[in-house]
Amino acid sequence: MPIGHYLFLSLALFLIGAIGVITRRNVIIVLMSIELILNAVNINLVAFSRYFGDVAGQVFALFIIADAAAEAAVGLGIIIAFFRNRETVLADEMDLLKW
Amino acid sequence: MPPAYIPLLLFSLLVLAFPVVTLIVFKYLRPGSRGGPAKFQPYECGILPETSTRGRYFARFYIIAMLFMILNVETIFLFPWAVLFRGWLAAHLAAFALLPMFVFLGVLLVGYVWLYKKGALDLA
Amino acid sequence: MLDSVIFYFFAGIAVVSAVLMITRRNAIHSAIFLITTLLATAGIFLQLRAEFLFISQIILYVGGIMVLFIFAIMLVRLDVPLPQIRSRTQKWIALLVALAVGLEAGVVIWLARKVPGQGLLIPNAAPADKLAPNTEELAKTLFGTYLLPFEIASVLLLVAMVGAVVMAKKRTDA
Amino acid sequence: MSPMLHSILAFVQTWWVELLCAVLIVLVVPLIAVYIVLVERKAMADMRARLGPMRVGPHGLLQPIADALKLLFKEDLIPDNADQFIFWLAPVLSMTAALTSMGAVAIGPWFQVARDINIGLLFVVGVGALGPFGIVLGGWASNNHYSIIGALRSTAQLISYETTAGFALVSGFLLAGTLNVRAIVETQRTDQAWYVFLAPVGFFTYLIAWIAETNRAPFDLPEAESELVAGYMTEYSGFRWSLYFLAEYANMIVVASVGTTLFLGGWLRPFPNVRWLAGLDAAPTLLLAAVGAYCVFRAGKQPARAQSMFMWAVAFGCFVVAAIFTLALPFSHLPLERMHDGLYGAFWFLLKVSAYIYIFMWLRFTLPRFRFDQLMRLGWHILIPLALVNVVDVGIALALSSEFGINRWVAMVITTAATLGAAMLLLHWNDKYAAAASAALLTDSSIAEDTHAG
Repeated sequence: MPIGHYLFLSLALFLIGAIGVITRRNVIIVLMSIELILNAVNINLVAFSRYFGDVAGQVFALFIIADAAAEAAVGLGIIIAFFRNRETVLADEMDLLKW
Repeated sequence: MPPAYIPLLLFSLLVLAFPVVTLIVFKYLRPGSRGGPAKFQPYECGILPETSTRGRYFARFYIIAMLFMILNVETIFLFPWAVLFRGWLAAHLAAFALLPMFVFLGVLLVGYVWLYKKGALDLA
Repeated sequence: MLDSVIFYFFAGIAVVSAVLMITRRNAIHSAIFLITTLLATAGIFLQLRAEFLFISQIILYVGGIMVLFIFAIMLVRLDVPLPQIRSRTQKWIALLVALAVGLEAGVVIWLARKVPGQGLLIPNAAPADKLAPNTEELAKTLFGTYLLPFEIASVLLLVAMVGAVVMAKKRTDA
Repeated sequence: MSPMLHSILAFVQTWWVELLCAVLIVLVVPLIAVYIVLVERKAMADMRARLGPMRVGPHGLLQPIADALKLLFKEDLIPDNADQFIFWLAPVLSMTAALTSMGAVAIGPWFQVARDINIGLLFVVGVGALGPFGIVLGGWASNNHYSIIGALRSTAQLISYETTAGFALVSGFLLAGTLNVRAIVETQRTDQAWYVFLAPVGFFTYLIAWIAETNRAPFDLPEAESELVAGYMTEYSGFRWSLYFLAEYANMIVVASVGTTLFLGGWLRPFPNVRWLAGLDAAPTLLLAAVGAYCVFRAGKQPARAQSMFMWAVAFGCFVVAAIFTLALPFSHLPLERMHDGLYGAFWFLLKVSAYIYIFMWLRFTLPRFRFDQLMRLGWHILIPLALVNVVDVGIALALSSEFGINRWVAMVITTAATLGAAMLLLHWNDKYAAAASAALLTDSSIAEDTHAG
C-alpha cells in the first residue's frame, strides 16, 4: 500500500472537517468537525510512523488524542455555560466576550 | 491488516449480522399488529405526556462524563507503564519505574482532591 | 490485494460518514456518523500495525469524547432539528476554498511521487512480521525519549478538568 | 481467479480454529446467556424455598427456548415521533458491543478468535466501551420521560464504574507484565500464584465495578421496576427488548471470563504442583459421568414421554463428552496433545467462569438495591480512589519484593494493609462529608440551583 493513499485519505478528511467548521452555524457541530480534523492529522502521523518504522509518530498521535479530550471537555463546558445563560448555541449569536 | 486480526474482523461482521438479520427476518414472519393509536403513545404509567421529552437535564451528568473522559485518558497512559513495569524491575530500575507514574498520578490526584472539596462530586 | 480491499473499505466508510456528519441537521445523527468515522479510522490504524493506537482510539475517542458530546447535545436540547437558516453564499465559498486547497495539495502529493530524486523519501513499508510488539515498543519510546511530554500531559488534563468544572458549575447570575 | 482461491484456502488452512471458534461463539453465547437466565431463576427460587420454572420441559429446562420463541414472535412496536433509525440501531449496537468483546477471550489454550494479538484483554475493555452508547441512544430515541432519565442515570453509573474497572485491570497487568491473554495465563503458571492472591483488593474492586457495569444486582437501579418502570428499556418490546437482555448476560459472561483470565489463572488447574492433589486431572470425567448417571436415574421418573426422552438425550451428551475426556487422557502423546490441553483447559476455565457468575447471582438475591446518590457516591468517592491507591500499592509491592528481596507474600500483605487503611480513611471522609452535606441541606433553605436533581 503506497503511502500516497493514506495522505489522500487524511487530506479528504481534513477538507471535510474544514468545510464543516466553516459552514455549520451550530457550535457543537463545529467542535465535532475539529475532532474530525484532529483525526485526519492522526492518520498522517501513523502512516508516516509506519513507513519510516519509527514509533514516535504513534506516541505523538496518542498525545493528540489526550489533547483532543482536554479540548472537548473545556470547549463543551464553555458551550453549556453559554447555553444556560443565553439559551442559544448558534455561533453567530455568540458575540459577547463576557456574559 | 495483521493476519491475527482478520478472523476478528470477520467475527465482528458475523456478530453484527446476527441481530440485524434476526430483526429483519422476524419482522415479516410476525403476525400483523392490531390496535389503535393509544398503543403507540409512550408508556408513562398511564399519564399522557404533555411536554416533549427533550427537556433540559442538569449539568451534573456533564461533569461526570467529563471526569470519566479525563480519568480514561489517565488509564490509557497507565497501560503502557504497567506492561513495562516488570521489565524495569528485572533491570533494577525500581526508582525509574515508580517515579514518573507517581508524578503523573499525583498531579491528577490534586485535581481530584480539589473536585472533592469543591463538591463537584456530590451527585445527590 | 487484501490490504487494499480493507483500506478502501475503511476509507470509504470514513469519508462517506464524515460527509454525512457535517450535512445532518439533527446533532445526534451527526454524532453517530462521527462515531462511525472514528471507528473506520481505528480500522485504518489497525491496518498500519498501530494496535495500541487502534484500541486507545476506541476507548478514548469513541468511548470517552463521543459520550461527552452526546451528553452535551442532550443537555443543550439541541436534538430538536433547528431551523437551519444557512446562508447560501457562505456554503459555496467554503466549498470553493476547500476544493482549491484540495486540488493544490493533491497535485503536490501526486507530483512528489513522479519526480525521481526529489520525491518524498519514503521507503516501502517495513516487512510486517519483523515489527516489534506494538504496545511494548510504544511504551519504551513513551517512557524513554518522551517522558517530559508525558508529565506535561497530566498537567494539561488537570487544567482541563478544573476549567471544565468551573465552566459547568458557573452560576447563571442573569 | 485461482490465485485468489489459493490465498483464501491457505488462509483458512492456518486459521480454521479461529474461524470455527468465531462461528461457535456467535451461535452458542446467546444460547448460554438465555440458559443463565433459567439458572438464575432456579437458584433464586431455590434460595426462597420454591421451585422456579417447572412447566416447560423437565424441571423447566426448555423454558428459555420457549421464552426466546415467544419474544421472537411478539410484536415490537416503535412509539410515534420516536427516532426510527436510532430506535432500531441502539439495541443492535448494545448487542454487537457485548458479543464482539467475546472475541479476544481465550476459553482454552487453543480456543480463541484472536490468537496472540498484542493487545489481548484491552480489546475486550475497548469494545465494551461501546456499551453505554446502546443505552443512551436507546433511552433518548424512545421519546419517553422515564427512558431518558433512566438512560442518563444508567450511563452515568456505567461511566463512573468503568474507570474503577480500568484501574483494577491496570493492577492486574502490573503483575502480568503483558496484555496478551495467553502470556498472562503463562506468567501466572510460572509465578506459581494466581493474581487474585497477589492483588486481592484489585480483584475485589474489579468484581464490584463490573457488577455495576452490567447493571446488575445491588446496582440495577436504572432498570428497577419500582423506580423508573424499566429505565431505558421502557418502550422496547419483543425481540428488540430481548436484545438488550442478551447484551446484559453476554456482558456478564465476558466480564466473568476476563476476571478469570486475569485474576483466577485462566485455564490452569488449581494446585498444579501439589502432589497428592494430582487426582484433580480426572475431575472432568468423574463430574460428567456423575451428571450423566443422575440424568439416567431421573429419566425413568419423568411423567411425560417427551421429558424422559429429553433426559436421555442430556445423559447421552454427558457420557459422550466424558468418553472424549477419558479417550484424550491416555492418548495424550498422540497429536491429540493440543486437543487434550484444549479440552482440559476449557473445562477448568468454564468451571471458574460459572463460579464467578454464581457470585453475581448470589449477590443479586441477597443485597437490597442502592439509591442513586449512594451508588454514585460509592463510585466516585470511594471506589475510584481505592482502585488508584491499589495500583500504586501493587507497584510498590513488586518493587519491594524485587529490589529489597522481601518475600513477595510479605510485601503483598504490607501493601494490602496500607490499601485497606486508605480505604478506611476514604470511608471516614465520606461519612464526615455526607453528614456535613445533609446538615447543610437542612439548614440552608435555598436548595442548589438545579432544583430538579436526579
